Amino acid sequence: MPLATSPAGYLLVLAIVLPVSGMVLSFVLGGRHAERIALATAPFGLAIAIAIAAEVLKTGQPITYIVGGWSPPLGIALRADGFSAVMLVTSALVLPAAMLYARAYFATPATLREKRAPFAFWTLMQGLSAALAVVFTGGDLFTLYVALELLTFAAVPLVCLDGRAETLEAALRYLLFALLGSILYLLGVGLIYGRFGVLDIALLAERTRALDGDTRALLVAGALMTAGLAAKTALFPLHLWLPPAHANAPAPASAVLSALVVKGSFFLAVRLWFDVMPTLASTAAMTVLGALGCGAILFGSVMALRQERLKLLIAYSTVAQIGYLFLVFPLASGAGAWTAVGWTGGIMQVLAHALAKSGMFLAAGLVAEAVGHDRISGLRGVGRSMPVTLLAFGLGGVSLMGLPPSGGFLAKWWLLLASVQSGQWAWCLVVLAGGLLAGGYVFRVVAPAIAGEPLVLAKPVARGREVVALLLALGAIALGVAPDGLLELIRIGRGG
Amino acid sequence: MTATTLAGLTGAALIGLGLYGVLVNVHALRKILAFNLIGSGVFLVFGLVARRGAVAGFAADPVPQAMVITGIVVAFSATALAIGLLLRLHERRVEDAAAESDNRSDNKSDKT
Amino acid sequence: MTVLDLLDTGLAVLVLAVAAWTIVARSNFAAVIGFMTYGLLLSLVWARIAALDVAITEAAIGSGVTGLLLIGAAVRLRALEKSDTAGQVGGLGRVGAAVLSVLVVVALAAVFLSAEGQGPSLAPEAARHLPQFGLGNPITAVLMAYRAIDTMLEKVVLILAVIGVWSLAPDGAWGGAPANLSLAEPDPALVYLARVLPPFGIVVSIYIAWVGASEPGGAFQGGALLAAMALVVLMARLAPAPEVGRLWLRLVIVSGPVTFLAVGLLGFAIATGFLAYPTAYAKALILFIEAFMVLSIAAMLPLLVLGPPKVPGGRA
Amino acid sequence: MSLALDLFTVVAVVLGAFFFLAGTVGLLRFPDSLSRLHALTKADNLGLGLIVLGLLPQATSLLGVLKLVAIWGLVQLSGATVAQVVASAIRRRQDPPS
Repeated sequence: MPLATSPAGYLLVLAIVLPVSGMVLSFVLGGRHAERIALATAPFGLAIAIAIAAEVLKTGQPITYIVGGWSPPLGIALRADGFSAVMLVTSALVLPAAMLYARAYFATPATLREKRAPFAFWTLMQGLSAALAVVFTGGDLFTLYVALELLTFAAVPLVCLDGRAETLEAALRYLLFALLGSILYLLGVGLIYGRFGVLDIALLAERTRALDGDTRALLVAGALMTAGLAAKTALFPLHLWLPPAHANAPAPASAVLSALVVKGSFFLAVRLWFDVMPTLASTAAMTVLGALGCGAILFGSVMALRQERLKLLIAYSTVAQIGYLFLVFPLASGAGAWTAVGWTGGIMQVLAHALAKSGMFLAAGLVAEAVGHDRISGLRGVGRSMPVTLLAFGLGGVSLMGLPPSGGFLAKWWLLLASVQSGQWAWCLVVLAGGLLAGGYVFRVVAPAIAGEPLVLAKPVARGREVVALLLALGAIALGVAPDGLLELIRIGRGG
Repeated sequence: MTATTLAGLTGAALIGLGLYGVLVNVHALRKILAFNLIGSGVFLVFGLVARRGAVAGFAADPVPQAMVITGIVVAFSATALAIGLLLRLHERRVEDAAAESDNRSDNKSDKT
Repeated sequence: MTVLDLLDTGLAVLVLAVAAWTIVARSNFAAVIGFMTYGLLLSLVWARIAALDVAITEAAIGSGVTGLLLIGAAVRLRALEKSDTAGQVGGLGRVGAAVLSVLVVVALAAVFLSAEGQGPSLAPEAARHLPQFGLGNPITAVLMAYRAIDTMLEKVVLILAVIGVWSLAPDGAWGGAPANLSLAEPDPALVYLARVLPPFGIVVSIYIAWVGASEPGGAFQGGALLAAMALVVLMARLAPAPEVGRLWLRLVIVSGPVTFLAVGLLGFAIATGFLAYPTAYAKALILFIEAFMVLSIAAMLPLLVLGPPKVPGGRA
Repeated sequence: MSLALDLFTVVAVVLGAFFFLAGTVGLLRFPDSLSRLHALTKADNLGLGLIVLGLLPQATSLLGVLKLVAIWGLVQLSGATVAQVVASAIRRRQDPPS
């Protein structure tokens, strides 16, 4: 990878500076301005993300920006490869969608200059956007630590904006897990610096490849950082914090937490094993990660089947879907011919889940608002009275199950293909079982919802918000006919 | 053994102590304290790395030292947020309990 | 073993003993006091490994400001919970936790002992460019130039923490001021201290921030000291806590990161790019940014200690 | 000359350290809080005073001398305040407000 600023490198700076400036300005002006600034900057954010993706696709290689003209290892580089680019675009789509949906939730009343929850929501969402931009473009392991903390500090308060004891408890538990995760990650960063005197990912890739001899420091660092990132990603069995936090947060917050925030730490785990230390990604270590992923798929799905509340069901489904992500470690590492397919499948799963799950959480939020509760047993006939919302939920469910045509289908198909080609049959069984279980928990909601008399709604919801949820879910379906360009983009700059 | 290695081993022991504290203590305040122990242990590891980077004429490598300074500020913010959540949670529980006993005395047992 | 070795070993044992005490102490309050002592002892360790900048930061923030925050929390919790003791998980859980912790310690110790002696270093590289800034303290150069983006983002972390803490307010109190730091009426001696000390404290904190360009010190340490002065004044109730809805307060909070960002973007026009400084003005620009960072830190640290707004404000 | 100054430094600092030790022993051994406080503040003030005095000849500049004196002054001030606050806290606990 080059260690010089690319012609379009300044785009990476803009991707970070725009949300940071928006957040700071919203904080100062407050009140209704926070909402206006958040919504006004979003299209520019999307434009920057698309420009980055287009540039990476056009040049066929990662974009780099050397901050302050100080080349690594002394200075810091920002870098975007294909994976970064698709993640930037995804977050630039999902965040504004959640914001548009949230306008009714977090409006500042005309009688007040400023209100607590809206002020916090609109500033924190922009903080989240900044944090994700740094996570996806940071080229230095310590910068990425700061990015992880940004992500935590923006995400945790979103969980408890309603101020109930239950949500405060969920937020506190989330924070404690997240802090443990970041401190373990930071410890690993220290060990790596102590071994190489370098924290730039591209330089580290060269050093670890050339390394022969003592790999002890690197292995301990890798284990600690992976454990920390797994805690932040809620990988089974470190998932305990996720269901209460994601299920109790306001729906637009749940959507971005499930769709994007957990993906941030997963993204760093991928960076670690595929870019920083690919030569140390032994079959045994990768198999352990894959096995934990399988545990997540089975445990999360079974728990989702047993939930009585819709949002908890969706949250446990997130636990399960995160499991699929970790199959990328055994299926895309090493030198086998199947790794390209495994990689594409894993990344497709990230994208499809982001869109499907945000659509489903938004839909569930609308149901809870309209009906007044989200107990699954009391939702019979809700599909008759809210067809668009239920369609959004159902289409998201189609992607989770892995039915064609959908992004979820392609993701699972490729993961299956890679595990067959590599002869790792065990993963196949779990992927298939996970799809069946997902079918079970989605139909548990959908089947009664479209049966019987239309449910009388306590409070109708705006059609525009239903459409937002539907568009996200449709996005997950549309990924099923992904153009070749997208697949090409995903593979640009792939390490390993 | 040098003062530097000793500091590094102290850091390792602090990380272990803190980890134990996070896992075994029930009260969130004590977990937060234990987190701070882990944090300072990790910073000491950076200190060890910095000191081992003392080459001709330099007392230590400034890069890890600068990272520790950044890290201390981040750790403080994390502690403040955690304490804020903890205090609010307890206030809220006290308020809820008071509201519930009010409800009971009004003979309205609406438990939601 | 020389006397110095003996002292170092004694210090390490003391640090670990106090750390262990904060974990096993029955009373939360006692554990917090233990933690503050621990922080001070730790800054001695930092001084022993030639990290004076870190030693100052650890003493000021790690022990001082964090200690105040924790003591306040312990006192308030005691008032809410009617008890000050905390239990631990059962026997089997404790054994498991101990095994895991020992495993981590052994792994780390193995790494440290396997590579004793010289390690990799960026010190010469960092020092090579110092003359072009006119800076003498390489740590300041790392924080403000080479790794400036980290420092800028870390200020954003602080702002998010302030938003997060404020967001915990009861709805009715929004726009108002946080509650008083001390529950009881302040002692006359403390009030006297709060009148006498701040002028000295302000001079010293400006000195520490200024001297950071060439010697141990800098914006963090200066800002933390200024924050401590603000906290002493608040504890003595000589000035009320500020209302969170005030525009001036918010401007002070963001002044550091905004200046950093603005100078960073200016780099596109007057230097080679984002967060780059033109050689002729490098030192001036760095000191300019640091001045506002001192202000931001001095505002944010006390606000994080004060907690969310509690008292309804004039213009909610 | 410099030998005499060095000797002065050594003697003063050792004496100062002795007073710190004495203060700590007092803190541990004295029966009640007020006399412990007394032992601690008195001995520590004297100890610090001697150490600062002993270090003065070692200062290389006027600024160094000023810093040492400032340290002594600030510790005096904060020590006195803390002693006062602790003492009145003890008094409040002994005779509760009527």
